[in-house]
Amino acid sequence: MYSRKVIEEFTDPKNVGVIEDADGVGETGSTVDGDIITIYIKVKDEVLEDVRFKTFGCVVAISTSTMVTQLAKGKKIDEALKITNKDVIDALGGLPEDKRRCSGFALAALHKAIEDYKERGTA
Amino acid sequence: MKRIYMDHSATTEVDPLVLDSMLPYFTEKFGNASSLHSFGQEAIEALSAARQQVADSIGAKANEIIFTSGGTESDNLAIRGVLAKKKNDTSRSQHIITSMIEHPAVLSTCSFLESIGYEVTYVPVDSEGVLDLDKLERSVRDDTSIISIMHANNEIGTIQPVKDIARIARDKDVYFHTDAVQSFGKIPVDVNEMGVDMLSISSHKIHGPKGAGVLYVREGTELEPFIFGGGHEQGLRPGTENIPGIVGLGKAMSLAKERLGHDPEHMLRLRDSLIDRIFDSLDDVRLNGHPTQRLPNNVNLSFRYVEGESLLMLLDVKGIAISTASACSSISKKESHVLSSIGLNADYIHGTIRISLGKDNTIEETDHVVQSLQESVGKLREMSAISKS
Amino acid sequence: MKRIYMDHSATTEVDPLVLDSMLPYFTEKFGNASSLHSFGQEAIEALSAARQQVADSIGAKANEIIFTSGGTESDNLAIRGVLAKKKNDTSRSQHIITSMIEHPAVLSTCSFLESIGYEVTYVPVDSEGVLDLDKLERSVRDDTSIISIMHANNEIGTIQPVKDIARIARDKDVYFHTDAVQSFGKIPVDVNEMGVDMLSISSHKIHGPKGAGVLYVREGTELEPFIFGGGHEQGLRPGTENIPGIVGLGKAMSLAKERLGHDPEHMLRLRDSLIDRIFDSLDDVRLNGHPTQRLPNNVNLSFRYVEGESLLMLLDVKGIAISTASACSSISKKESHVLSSIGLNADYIHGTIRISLGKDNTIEETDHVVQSLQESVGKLREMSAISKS
Ligand SMILES: Cc1ncc(COP(=O)(O)O)c(C=O)c1O
Ligand SMILES: Cc1ncc(COP(=O)(O)O)c(C=O)c1O
Ligand code: FES
Ligand code: FES
Repeated sequence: MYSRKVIEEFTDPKNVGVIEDADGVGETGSTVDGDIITIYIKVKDEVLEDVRFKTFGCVVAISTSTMVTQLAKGKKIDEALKITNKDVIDALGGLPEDKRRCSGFALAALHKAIEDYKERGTA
Repeated sequence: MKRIYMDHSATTEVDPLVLDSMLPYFTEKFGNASSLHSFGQEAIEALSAARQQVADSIGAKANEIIFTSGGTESDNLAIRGVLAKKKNDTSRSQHIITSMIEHPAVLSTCSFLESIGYEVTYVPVDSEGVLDLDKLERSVRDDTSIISIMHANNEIGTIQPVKDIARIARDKDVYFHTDAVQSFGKIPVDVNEMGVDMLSISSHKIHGPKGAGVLYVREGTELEPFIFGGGHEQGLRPGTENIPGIVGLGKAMSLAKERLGHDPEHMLRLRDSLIDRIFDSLDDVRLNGHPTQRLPNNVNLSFRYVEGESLLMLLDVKGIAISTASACSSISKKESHVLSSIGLNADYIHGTIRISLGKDNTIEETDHVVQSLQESVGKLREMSAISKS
Repeated sequence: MKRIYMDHSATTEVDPLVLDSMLPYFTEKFGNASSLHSFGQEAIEALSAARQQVADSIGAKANEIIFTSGGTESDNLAIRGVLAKKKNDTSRSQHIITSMIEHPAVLSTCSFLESIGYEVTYVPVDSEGVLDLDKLERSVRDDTSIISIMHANNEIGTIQPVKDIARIARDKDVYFHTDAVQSFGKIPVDVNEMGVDMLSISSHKIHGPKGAGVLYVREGTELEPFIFGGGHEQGLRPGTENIPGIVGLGKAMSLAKERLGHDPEHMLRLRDSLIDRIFDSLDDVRLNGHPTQRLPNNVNLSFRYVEGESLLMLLDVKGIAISTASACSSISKKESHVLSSIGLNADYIHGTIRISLGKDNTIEETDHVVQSLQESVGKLREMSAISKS
């Protein structure tokens, strides 16, 4: 049901953790749905120098979280914002149809983290 | 990698003795039991022998055994069969009583019946999954046709007080059906001891082949079929009989009955040792279901800060097969109706797994499971956005 | 005594290749297709592969295949599924059209539907069993939901003009279901060529295992289940899938499709030679059904002054297995509704037998059958109180 790549990323996730002095933090989901994803970013010269995640959720929630951090890390903010849900799914070698709904949460958390960073800048 | 299967409530391996008993009926004795010639007679003999085996293993008579395609069909036939028979007796046909924690085979049947005008009372259970007998008794009405309450729950393993339910049903002159799909082979199932009018069994849950099931129907219980065709199975289940499947089912039930003095005890030891060691090695764990009034092979645990499917997959990678809620619902990530019925908090519900033991599981396998659980839960909790800091 | 089996319309021997394909799914790959772990994935893969095999052998798409427990259930699901879906659209739900010579799986379903308020038109057939297309066309009403006409008859082997029926159904915007239980593997069955919306197949009639069947449902055809439970088979057929049975069914259909260029021709040669030689050796015989528009394996004969069951038993003693009317009705000695529908006289009806050939029958076996028939019919006629003096 899950691609080999999904299982690989899920069992050996990269960029797990909290950035204590993060420049932006984004969270999606709720305990009621059973999925919470938090993404932390560290920004230098408009580049995502570090991206980390903490996720409570299913296989899709965890594997998309780690994939989003990997795709975003090292990218400029405006490039990172261009990452699409399809990019994430493709990088994971596809996701089961009935699980696609969950696949957007991690990307949404990244967007929120970037928003948070921008708000802090203007504050 | 040697795999460890601990999902016996989802389905079981066919016993080699069962498969052996079936083999002649695919290629040598392949007749249709409706045929008058010698091939047909061989099929009839096999059918009768299996019927007797099934009857003997639940204390019934051979003519009280109806063969079906599985547990789902048996549940449908029991409930709808009674209602169909009473459909012209409007004073006794409008109301059905069941519990909130039944299998979808019963619950979906009930919602269908509601959609066509019947009324259904879903009796609640307590926090350990035991039916509220008072509420049950008070919910019986003059127009109640049937009470359908499972013998043991497929998710949390809680065993219901069926004898008390049977007494209430008998007092009020209402039919009582029980779904014994999970209990048969694990605890004693005797239709007269239990006092039930109808009882469902599924072959593939007890080391028999998939595609066969039983509905026990007490003599005198009036039913109508809900599938129509030729007049097989006393007119209650048309269609050419699945002889190899039925032969396998008969053999599987005989074996399970014979081994009742041994297998459940073995599973119980594994179960309690598993539970003890998991509680010793991990915090924030909950055992769902009744502590003692539970199936000897059921371990249902909630791990806080962990999501069930993720835990299942990490264990799968280590070669361990368990389930999240019931196998039926694990594809759609809908919250388990059983876990919400026992009032479990959402943060526990999502972290629930079911380990269901089989007669061939070993203590070494449980060692491996305890260790893998410790590792996997630890790993997921480290990753979790909501673990305690 | 070497036995000769010529009752392939009742049931067939499982092909050794089919049994081989099934065996791993009893004991090694025994998972439940709803489980997320590796055992479950093996089951899902087997299920998908079988679904593709089935689809390929009737020119359908995989998502148009619903697995059932057999032909009876497929017929029930087709007719009742359509009606259940349309139940709120009263303008299009009151009327069903079928023929007078359908299998009990269709006819009993229709009488049940009549008992709950639906109207059914039973279109007659001519003396060779061919449907009256004019009458069919004229019987379509505004509130007709479904036409269910079998592809080939199980007793007399007559093949219906399904393409013409499909054209009428399409013109009138009514669903068309056909029971292809007897035709698949004997004549080409392609759902698009035929233009059907639904089509039933039964595994055990085509050298597959008992306990499995198919309902083909054309994409866009709206159905509701009539058995309730977990959401298996696109919500149309709940219950743990019978994986070994389904794998065997897939293999059996693939094999039958592959051999379509060979097996039917062989059976046809045996059939015609049998018919010719029986007519040469016995008087007062009738061939029932259409002379050419008939299944290549069906020989339905009436012997005057002879009673069918007696003839069957005399042949059985000689090791030859045939049937009287259809296997389904041979236990109850009710007059065949098919034979009365073609207008056969009572003195012929009672002396009717069906010989249904299989791919492995040989010309030597037919020699033996011709000779045995001659002896047995002769013997019974000598005994008969009503033979011509
Ligand atoms: C309690 C209970 N009832 C009914 C069923 C349905 O049985 P089957 O899968 O044989 O249709 C199951 C298994 O899924 C079950 O656990
Ligand atoms: C034409 C026809 N339809 C349906 C059936 C029923 O199939 P099954 O025995 O698999 O339920 C049969 C066989 O008995 C048949 O010959
Ligand atoms: S993120 Fe919700 S089910 Fe996966
Ligand atoms: S004498 Fe036997 S059926 Fe009538």
